[in-house]
Amino acid sequence: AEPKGKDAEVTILVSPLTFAFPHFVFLTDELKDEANKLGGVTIVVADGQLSAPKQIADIEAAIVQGVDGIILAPVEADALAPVVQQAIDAGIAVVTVDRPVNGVPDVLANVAADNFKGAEAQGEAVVKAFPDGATIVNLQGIPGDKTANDRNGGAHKVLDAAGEKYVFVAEQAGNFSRDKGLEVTENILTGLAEVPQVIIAANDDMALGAAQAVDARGLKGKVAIYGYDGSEDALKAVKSGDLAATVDQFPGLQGRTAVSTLVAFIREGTRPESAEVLVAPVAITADNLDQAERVGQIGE
Amino acid sequence: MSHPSSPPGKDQQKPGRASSPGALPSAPGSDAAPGSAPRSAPGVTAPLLEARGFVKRFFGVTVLDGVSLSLAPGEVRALLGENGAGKSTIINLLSGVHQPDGGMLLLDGAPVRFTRPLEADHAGISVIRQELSLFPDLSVAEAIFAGHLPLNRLGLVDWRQMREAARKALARLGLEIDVRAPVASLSIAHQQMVEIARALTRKSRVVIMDEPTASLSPNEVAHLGEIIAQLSAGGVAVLYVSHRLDEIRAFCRTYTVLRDGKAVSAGLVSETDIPSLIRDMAGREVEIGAAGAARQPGAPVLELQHLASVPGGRGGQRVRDVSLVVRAGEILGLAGIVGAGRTETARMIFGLDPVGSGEILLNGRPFRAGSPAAAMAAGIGYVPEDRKGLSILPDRSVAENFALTGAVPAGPLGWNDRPGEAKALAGFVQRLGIRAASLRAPITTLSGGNQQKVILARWIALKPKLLIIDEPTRGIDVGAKEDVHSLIREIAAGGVAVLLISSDLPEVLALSDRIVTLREGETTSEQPAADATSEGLMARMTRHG
Amino acid sequence: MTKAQADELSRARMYALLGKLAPLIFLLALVIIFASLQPRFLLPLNLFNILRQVSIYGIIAIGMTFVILIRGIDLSVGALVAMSGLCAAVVAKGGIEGRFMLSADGSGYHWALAALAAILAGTVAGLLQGMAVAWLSVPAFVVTLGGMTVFRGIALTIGNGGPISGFDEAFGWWGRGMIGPVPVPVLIFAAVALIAWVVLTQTRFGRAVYAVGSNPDAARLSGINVSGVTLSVYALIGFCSGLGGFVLASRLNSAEAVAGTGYELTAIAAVVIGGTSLYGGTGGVAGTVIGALLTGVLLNGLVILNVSPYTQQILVGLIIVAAVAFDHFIKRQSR
Amino acid sequence: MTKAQADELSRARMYALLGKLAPLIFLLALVIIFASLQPRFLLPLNLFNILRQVSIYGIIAIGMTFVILIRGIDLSVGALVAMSGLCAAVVAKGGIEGRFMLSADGSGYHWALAALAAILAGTVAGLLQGMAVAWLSVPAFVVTLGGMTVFRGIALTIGNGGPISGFDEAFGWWGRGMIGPVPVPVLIFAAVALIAWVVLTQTRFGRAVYAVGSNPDAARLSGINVSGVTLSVYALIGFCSGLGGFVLASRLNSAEAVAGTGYELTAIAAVVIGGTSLYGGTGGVAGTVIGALLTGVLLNGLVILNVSPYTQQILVGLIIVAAVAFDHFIKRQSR
Ligand SMILES: Nc1ncnc2c1ncn2[C@@H]1O[C@H](COP(=O)(O)OP(=O)(O)OP(=O)(O)O)[C@@H](O)[C@H]1O
Ligand SMILES: Nc1ncnc2c1ncn2[C@@H]1O[C@H](COP(=O)(O)OP(=O)(O)OP(=O)(O)O)[C@@H](O)[C@H]1O
Ligand SMILES: [Mg+2]
Ligand SMILES: [Mg+2]
Repeated sequence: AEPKGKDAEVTILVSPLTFAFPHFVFLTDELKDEANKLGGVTIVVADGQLSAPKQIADIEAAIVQGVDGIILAPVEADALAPVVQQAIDAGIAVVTVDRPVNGVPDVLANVAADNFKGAEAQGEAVVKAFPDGATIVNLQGIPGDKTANDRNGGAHKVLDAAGEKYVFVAEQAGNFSRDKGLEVTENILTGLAEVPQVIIAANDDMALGAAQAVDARGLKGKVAIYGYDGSEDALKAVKSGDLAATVDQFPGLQGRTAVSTLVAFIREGTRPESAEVLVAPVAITADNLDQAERVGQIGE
Repeated sequence: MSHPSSPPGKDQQKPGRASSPGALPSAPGSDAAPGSAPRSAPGVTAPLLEARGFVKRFFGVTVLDGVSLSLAPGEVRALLGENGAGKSTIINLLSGVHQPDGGMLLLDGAPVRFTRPLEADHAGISVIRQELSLFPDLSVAEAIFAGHLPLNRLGLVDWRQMREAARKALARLGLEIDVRAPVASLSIAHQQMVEIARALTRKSRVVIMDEPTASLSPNEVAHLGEIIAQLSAGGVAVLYVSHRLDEIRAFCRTYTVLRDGKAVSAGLVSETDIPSLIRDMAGREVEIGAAGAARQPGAPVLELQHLASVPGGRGGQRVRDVSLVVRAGEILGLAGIVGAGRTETARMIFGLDPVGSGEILLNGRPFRAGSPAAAMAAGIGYVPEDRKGLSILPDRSVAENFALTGAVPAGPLGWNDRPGEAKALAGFVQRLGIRAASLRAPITTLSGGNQQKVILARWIALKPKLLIIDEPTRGIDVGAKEDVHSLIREIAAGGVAVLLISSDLPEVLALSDRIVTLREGETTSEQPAADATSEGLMARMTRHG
Repeated sequence: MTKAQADELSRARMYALLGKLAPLIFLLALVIIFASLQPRFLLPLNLFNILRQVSIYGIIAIGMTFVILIRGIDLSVGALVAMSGLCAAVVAKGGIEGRFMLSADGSGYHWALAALAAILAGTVAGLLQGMAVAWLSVPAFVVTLGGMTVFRGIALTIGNGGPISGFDEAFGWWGRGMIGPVPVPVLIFAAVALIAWVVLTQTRFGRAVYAVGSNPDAARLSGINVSGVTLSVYALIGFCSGLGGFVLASRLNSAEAVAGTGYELTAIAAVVIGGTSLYGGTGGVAGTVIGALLTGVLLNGLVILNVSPYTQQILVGLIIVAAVAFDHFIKRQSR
Repeated sequence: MTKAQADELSRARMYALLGKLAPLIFLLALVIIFASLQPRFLLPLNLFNILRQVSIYGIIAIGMTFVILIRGIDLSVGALVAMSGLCAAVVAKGGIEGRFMLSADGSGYHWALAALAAILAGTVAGLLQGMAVAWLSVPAFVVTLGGMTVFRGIALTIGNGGPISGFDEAFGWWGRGMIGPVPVPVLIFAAVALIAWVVLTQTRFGRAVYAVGSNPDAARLSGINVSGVTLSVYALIGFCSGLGGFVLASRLNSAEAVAGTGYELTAIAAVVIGGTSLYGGTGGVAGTVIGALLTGVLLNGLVILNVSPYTQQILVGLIIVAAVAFDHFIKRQSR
C-alpha cells in the first residue's frame, strides 16, 4: 500500500496471546503508551485467550473493519499464517511480537525475544551459580502450551548439555499459576527425600508460589529459585533474595519497537533494516537488577 | 366413631390371622385351572398368560409369596387387594419391569422370561401403569405411539397416519382433543385416558390395567367398560386392577384376591358378592358407609362469589362462574366430570393460579393468597390430586415427607423437632394403618395407597381451618378408604371446614353434608347430601342436566 | 369445539411459534444493533467470516443437541477435538519424526485416511463414554469431566505436548477451501445440521431421543431401548467432535493438544441459547444453528466495534444470559 | 414382622450404610496404594499439605453441595474466587497505585475489612445469579456460565490484568498461619463444613433445601418459599467463594484475575464423588468432605510419585470416573 503520510490517522489491531499473563498486559500497556507518544494512532485490542481460532476470528474481523496495521503475538505459528497472509493481501501491514508466524515472508518485522533462548539464559544462570552440578526441580507451564514447551526445551537443552551432574529430580506442570505452583512444590518437597538445590519455573507466578512453599518449609535460602518474565513481583523477590533470578524478555521494549516500526512503515513507507528485530533475553539476578525493564516499578 | 375394632392399623397388618373366612385354603395354582376360563369359550381354552408361584422380594422383604394366576383369551380378570398387597408388583413381573425371585411365567403354555419391558411388549402384553408414565414434552399423538411410531414408505415417521390413528383411539374413549398438543398441557384425567389409548393402539393380546380409573369420572369409566367388553369379545385377555368394586362387578368375569402377597381367593365374579370380596382383601369385617356423628355447621369459612380463572390460560378458561360456601365443621362435596374446573378452583383458592375475576371470602373477609405459603398462613390446607407430581419428595424418607409442611413447629433457629415429629407421625401410622417397613426409608418404597395416607397426614397434622382435599382416596383400597373417610369426618367434627373434591360419586355422597356440582366451570346446583342421588348429580354434572 | 376454543387454540399456537422464534428474534436484534453501530459488519466478507468461525463448534453443537435432548451433557468435546485432530495429523504425516513411524518409508497418508482416523478416534471415545453412562449409570457430567482430562492427556502423549503441522493441499482444502463464495467448513456444518434435522424430526431414532429425554422411565416401559439410544448419542457426539477435530486441523494447518479448549462450554451455550432445554425432551437442531450464529455474531461484532477485551468478556456473559432469559420469558407468555 | 424379615431388613440397612461409606472406602484404598508405593506419602507433613491444599476448594465445594442438592450448578465459582480475592487485595492495599485510591493517605485497611469486602463481593454476586435463576427462571448452568465470564471480566478490570501482591502479616495469617500443627485454612474448612452439616441435617432451612431438590413443585405446594431457598443457596455459594477468595489471596500473598481457574470443576467433582446426586435431593456435606480429600490425595500422590504430567491427567480422569462408578455400584447392590 502507499504510505499514508506523515501525520495520517492510523488504526492498529493488537492481538496478544492472552491477557491472563501479565507479560502481555505489560507489553500491550507499553505499546499503547508509545502509540500515544507518536500521536494519531488508535489501538484496537483483542484478547487471544490462548486460542488460535479466536485469534483468527479477531484478525478476520479487523480486516473487515479496515485497520491499517496488525501487531500479533500468534498463539500458534502455523495456524495463524493463512490469516496473516490474507491481511497482507488486503493491504494491511503486519508485525509479529514475542514470536513469529511460520512461512509468511511478507510480514514487515518480527520483534521477538525467543522463549527458547530466554530459557537457555535461565539454564545458563543455573550452571553459572552451581558449577559443580545441582539437583533440579522443574515447574512447567500448561501442558501442551507453546510457551511452556519452548521454555522447558531451552532449559533442558542447556542443562542436559552441561552434563550428568545436573539432575532433574522432579518435573511437574504448574500451569503457569501461583496456587498450582505452590501446591505442586509443597508436594514435591515432601515427596523428595533430599531437598533439591534448584527450582526452575517456566514463569514468575509459579516461581513465587514455589518460593512460598520453600519459605513455609523453613528452607528459605537453601533452595535457589529461578523464575521467568521479569515481572514486578519477581524483581522484588530477586531483590529480597527470595528468587535467585528471573529472565527478562523486555516485553515493553518489544511492544514499543513493534508499534514504532509499524507506524513508520504505514505513514512513511520505511522498512526496518532487518525483518528480524531480536531482543536478547537476559537473566536478571541481584547483581544486574538495574537492567530489568520494570525495575522502576519496584521502588527502593 | 365408626371403627369397630380398636386399632385398625395393627389388625390389618397381621397377615396370618386365621379369621379370613372367604379365603381359599392357600390356593396357588387352583385359580389357574382352565375351568375358570370365561363361560363363552367353547370347551377348555388354554391360558394365554400364566404366572405360577411368583415370589418377589424387595430390600429383603417378601412382597409376593407364591402367587399364581392365569389369563385365557377373552378373559377379564379382576385383581383385588389392599394397598401394598402386591398387585402392581405382579404386573411388574408380568411385564418385564422386575424379574421374579421364584416361580415361572408361561406364555401360550411355554415358559418365558422377560428381562426388559421391551420383551413383554413384543410378546403382545401392554400395560396401563398405576403411576402415569407419559412424555410431558411430546405431543399426545406421539406419546400414544412412542416406541411404535408408524413409518411411511421411505422409512421415515408417518406423522399423518399417526395423528389420524391417535385421534381415532381417543375418540373411542369419547375424548376429542388436539393430538398435537403437548401431553403436559392435559389434565391428569386426560393424561390417564391418553395412557389407556396407548395400550389400545398396540393390538395386544393381553392388556393389563392398573387402576386406570383412579382419576376418571363416571362417564369415562363407562366408556372404558365398553372398550373392555370389545377387547374381550375380540379374544384379548384383560387383567383389571381397581379399588372400585362396582367396576369389578360390571367389567370382570373372574377375580383373584391378594392379601399380603398371597392369593387368598379366586373364582367367578358372578358367584361372589362385594362383602365377601372385602372380607377376603382385608381379612376382617369392614363396615362400609358408616355415617359419622351429626355435625353442626358453624360460620362460613370460605365463600366463593362468581369466581373465574384468567381467560386464555392453558387449555382456555377452565373456571367461569363458581359460587359456593363452606362452613366450619361441614364437608362440602364438589362434584363434576373431568375438566369441570374443580382442581383449578382449588388451585386459585390456594394461591397456585391467578384469579381472573370474582371474590374469594375467607372468614367473611376478601382474601387472595399470593402463594401457597400465604394460603397456609391464612389457615388453608390443600391435598392435591397429583400425588407423584405435586406431593411426594421421592428420594426423602417417610418421616421427612410427613414433616414437610412444618406441622410440628421447629425450635429456635429453625432447629427441627425430630422427636415431636416422630411422635405425631406415629399417631397417624396407627390411625390410618400406614404400612411401611421403616419410616426412615424413602417414601417411594411404600405402595401408592400408603403414600396417599402419609400425604393426608401431612396436611391434617397442620390443623388447618379450611382443608381442600382433591381426590382423597385416589388409589386407596376399600379398608383404608374407610379409615380415611372416618378421619375426614372426624376433623370436620372438630370444626374444620372441608372442601371435598372427588370423582367418586359414592364417596361424595357418603362424606358430604352438602354437594355442589360444577359443569364446564360453572356451578349448576347445590343441595343437601341427604337429598342427592347419583343419577341426579350426574344429570347436573353433564350437559343433559 | 366451540369457536372461542378454536380461537384460543390458534392463539396458543401462535404463541408457541413465537416461543420457537425467540432465539431468532434475539439474533436479528443483535445483528441490527451491530450493523447500525458499524455498517462494515454487514459486508458479505464479514458474514462469511462469521459463518466460517462458527462452523467448527457448530458441528459439535449439533452433536451436543442430541446429548442435551436426552438430558445428558458432554464436557469432553474440546479434548476430543484435540485428540482426534492429532490422530488425523499423525496419519497425514505418516508418524512423528524421531518418535514413531506409521509408514515404512516415512511418507504420509491420504487425507481421507487421516479424516477417517480422526472420526474413528472421536467415535470410539464417545462410545466408551456412552458405555459408562448407559451401563455403569455414572452421571454424564462425571464421565465426560473425566473424559475431558483423559483425552487431553492422550492428546499430550500423542504429540508429546507439541504441535504437528504442515499438511498437503488436499488436506487443507477441508478447512480453508471454498466452493464458489462459500467456505468448505460452512458447507460441512450445513450438511451435518441438515442430516441431524432429518434424523431428529423424521426417524424413529430421532423421536426415541426425544422420548428418552422427556421421560426415561416411560421410554423404557414403552419398549424403547434406552441404553441403546444413550450409547448411540454419545457415539454421535464423538463422531461430530472427530469431524470437528479434522476440520480444525485442516483449517489451522496444524494440530496440537491444547486445541479446542473451552469448546464444550461454547457448544453447550449454543444449544441452550437455541432453546433446547437442559432438562431434556424439548428443542432441536434449528435452534442450535441459531444459537451458534448468535455466539459467533457476538464475538465478531464486539471486536469490530473495538470493545475493550475485559469489557467484551463482561458483555458476552450478560448477553448470553439475556438471550436465554428472553427465550424463557417468551415461552412463559405462551403458557 | 418375622425374624427372617427382620434379618433381611438389617441386611438391607447394612448395605445402605455401605452405600454411604463407598466414597470413604475408595479414599482409603487410594491412600493405601499411594502409601505402599511411596512411604513418604504418609508423613504428617504431607497429610497436612493435602489438607491445606484441599481446604480452599473444599470450602467452595461445601457451598456447591447446597447448590447441587437443589438441582442447581455453579460454574462461576472460580471467577468469583478471583474477583473477590482482588476486592480483598484492593481494600488491603487501600487502592491500586497509579489507578485509583480508596484511602485519602494511600494507606491500606485492616484485614478484617479486606475479608469483609471479599465476602460481600462474593455474596452479592451469588445473590444476583440466584435472582436470575429464581426469578427469570434461566437455567443455572447458563446463568453461571455467563457469570463465569462476567466476573472474570470484572476481575481483569479491577487488577488491569496484573496481580496485586504483598499484604501485611495479619492478612497472611489466614492463609499461611498455623494453630498448633494445624494450618488455619484447614480449620476454616472444618468450621464451614461443620456448620453446613448442622444446617443441612438439623434445621428447617436444610430440610427445605432437600425438599426443593427432591420435588420443587411439592415443596412449593407445602408452603416452602422455593425462590427464597434458591436465592439463599446461590448467595451462600457466593459467600463460600468470597471466603475462599480471601483465604487464597492470603495464602498466595497475592491476588490476580486468573486465580481459581478450574475450581468450579474440581468443586463439582468433589461433591459428586462424595455421593451427592446431580439430580438433587440426596447427598450431603460429609460426602463432599471425603470427595474433596479424595481429589486432594489423588493430585498429591501422583506428584509425589513423580508421574509425568501427561499421564497424570489420564489417571486423574479415570480414577474420578472409577470412584463415582464404584459408589453407584455399591448403592445399586443395596437395592
Ligand atoms: N421398588 C420397590 N422397592 C421396595 N419396595 C417396593 C417396591 N415396589 C413395591 N414395593 C413394596 O411392595 C409391596 C407391594 O407393593 P405394590 O405396589 O405391588 O402394591 P399394590 O397392591 O399395587 O398397592 P396399591 O393398591 O397401593 O397400588 C409394598 O409393601 C411396597 O412397599
Ligand atoms: N396452571 C396449572 N399448572 C399445572 N397444572 C394445572 C394448572 N391448571 C390446571 N392444572 C391441572 O390440570 C387439571 C385440570 O383441572 P380442572 O380443574 O380443569 O379439572 P378438574 O375438574 O379438576 O378435573 P379432574 O380433576 O377430574 O381432572 C388438573 O389436574 C390440574 O392439576
Ligand atoms: Mg399398585
Ligand atoms: Mg381435579
